Amino acid sequence: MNEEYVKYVVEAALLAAGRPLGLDDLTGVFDERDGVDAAAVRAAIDALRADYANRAIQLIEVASGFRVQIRPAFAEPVSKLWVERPAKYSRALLETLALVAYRQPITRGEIEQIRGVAVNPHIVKTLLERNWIRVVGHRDVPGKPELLGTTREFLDYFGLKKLDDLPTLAQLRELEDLRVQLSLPGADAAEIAEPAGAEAPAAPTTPTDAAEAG
Amino acid sequence: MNEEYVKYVVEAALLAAGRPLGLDDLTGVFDERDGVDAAAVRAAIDALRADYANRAIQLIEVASGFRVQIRPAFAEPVSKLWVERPAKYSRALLETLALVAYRQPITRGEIEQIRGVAVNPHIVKTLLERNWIRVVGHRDVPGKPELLGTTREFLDYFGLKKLDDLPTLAQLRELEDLRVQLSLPGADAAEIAEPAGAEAPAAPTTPTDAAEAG
Amino acid sequence: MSGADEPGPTDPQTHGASPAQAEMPFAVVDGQPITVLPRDLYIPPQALEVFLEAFEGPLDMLLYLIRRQNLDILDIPIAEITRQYMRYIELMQVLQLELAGEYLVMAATLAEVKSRMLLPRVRSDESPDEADPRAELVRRLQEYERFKRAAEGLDRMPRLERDTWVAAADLAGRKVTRLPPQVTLPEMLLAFQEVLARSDMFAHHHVQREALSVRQRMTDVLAALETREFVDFVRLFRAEEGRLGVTVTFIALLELLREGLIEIQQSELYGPLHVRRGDGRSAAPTGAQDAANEDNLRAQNE
Repeated sequence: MNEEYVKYVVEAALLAAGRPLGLDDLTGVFDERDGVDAAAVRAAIDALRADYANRAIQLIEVASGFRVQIRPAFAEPVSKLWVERPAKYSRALLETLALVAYRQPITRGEIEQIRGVAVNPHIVKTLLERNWIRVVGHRDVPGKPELLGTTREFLDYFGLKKLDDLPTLAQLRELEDLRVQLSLPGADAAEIAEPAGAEAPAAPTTPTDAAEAG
Repeated sequence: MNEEYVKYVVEAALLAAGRPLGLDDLTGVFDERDGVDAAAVRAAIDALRADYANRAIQLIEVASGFRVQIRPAFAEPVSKLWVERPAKYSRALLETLALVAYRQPITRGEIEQIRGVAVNPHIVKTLLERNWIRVVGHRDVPGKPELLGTTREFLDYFGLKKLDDLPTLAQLRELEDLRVQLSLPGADAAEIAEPAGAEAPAAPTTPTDAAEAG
Repeated sequence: MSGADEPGPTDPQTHGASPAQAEMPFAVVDGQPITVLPRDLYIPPQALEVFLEAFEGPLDMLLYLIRRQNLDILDIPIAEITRQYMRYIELMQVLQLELAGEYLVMAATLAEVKSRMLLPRVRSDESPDEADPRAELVRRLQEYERFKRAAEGLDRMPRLERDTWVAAADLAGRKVTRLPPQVTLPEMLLAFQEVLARSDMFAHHHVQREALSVRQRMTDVLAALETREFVDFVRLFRAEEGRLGVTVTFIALLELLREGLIEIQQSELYGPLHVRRGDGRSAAPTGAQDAANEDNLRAQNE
């Protein structure tokens, strides 16, 4: 089968589908007689990636497959197509989502424990409705609280292939480590404290600023 | 403004919009300071058209503006992304098929005689289209009814090397044993019976089904 | 730039960081930085409400107090932080903001840690952390801060509909491919079994073995005789199939002959035989009805 043909059909399929496509979906598009296998499709994907290198679109792999999307660097002009501003999510929602993502499976109680405040039921409802989180089971303790986890849609939405692709969580520093560090000059530039200078003024101000800072 | 930049932003806008875009929409995407006017956008569109010349996508102008679409010549492979889940074959079809297999060459009249009901022409048509049966001749009686027989594809589909591999009538008599022997998979039946009508986006298992069929 | 030791006014980094432990100005009024809230409210209550509501709970507020002063989270001056925290709590109460219970719980925790800090400390080498009354509070603050940062990180990630959009092209006149249903062999056999049970042919069936190979061969021979041309009789046999194969073909030919589906001609005595499709002159059954009867008959005979 002509490589160019395979490449262009793969491109057309990705653009027509409106959803991420797996290798199975993409090989399934070809006639069996054409003998286009997963390897040929992969080669086509790589070729398209190279074609798009300098363009405003890009081909990425997310949890449910491959998709073509607008390169985030071009978000500014493209976003002008829509009058409405994209949804901003509150810190409370993002913190809850982050806890579910990094600590799953996790109960509401455990989220409350870490955040130090009650979980707003609206937030959990919103996350469930957006299909970013789901109930994955129940913890075997009195009350059988629901265990929450993230979904494939969550990964797709944030352009991730797997959970491991999330930025790594900062490490906890031990109280004792610090006493040692503090005795050394310049030791206060440890990881958590690192953006402290920028953090202090940015944190409170107004809710709008807080959201933008995030 | 860099012509390449204008071209790629126009492309990204057309692909992201999900609707045809007019010249106004497209010029509006650029920062005013960039001084990208309708003429520049038109030039970008012409350049994109040329870029797409040999591809499976094309840029066309419709009443409400410009849009990128799949070239009609490529609609056929791309359409395979939307697959309808199969319904289950009727009992009548399976009986007809079994009679053709065991009694070939056989006419419709003979099938009707044994089954005690008229053969639905759709059933024979379906079996012929599926390439499981074929017309092998005509019986030399008034009306010259078609004689039906099974095909090599029929044997392949059911994993038979030759017709003799089908259980004999004597074996078929012990139906209860047969059920056990062939370990009639309840799971398979359930899979076949899955709701029809769901389109491919909801049915990512389609290629697997096809593979199982082979 | 006025001088090397005089930080430029446009450099916020040095501006904010210079006196390490000094409070960040809470507000700037007439160019004067205000670091301590006056007793009388000088900020419009609404602005303060917005300010206070920006906290995501007591941990967030504590973290703010600590970060605001560039303090190290692991070495919090607990007395001072507690004093500031209480001031905010009072303010929230004055403003009659809905004060979540968690804020008061935290106030109590801070008071307790403060009082324990005043007691003489016994430091054991085995568990130094337990010796510091602040340890649990610090652990919670750190843990919260990790996820606060994780949330910020999440928010920075390019996401659909804000930083990127799925690229899509129209497919006009899209049609849905219908997959043919799947059938398993047992399904078909069960269907056949049912037909047999329904028709009486099953009851009259006396022969043990259904000669399916003969039936298949009948179909194959008919297919080979597609045109009405004569074919050499011997060409229908394949020697490589052996005695059994030849027999099967022969029986199939006899059966086809009996059904009038083929005719065999011999132009001269002992001459070669030729086979072609029947032309209707043979002793074939004369109707579907008869054909079916014949079928039943055959079933009995087999």
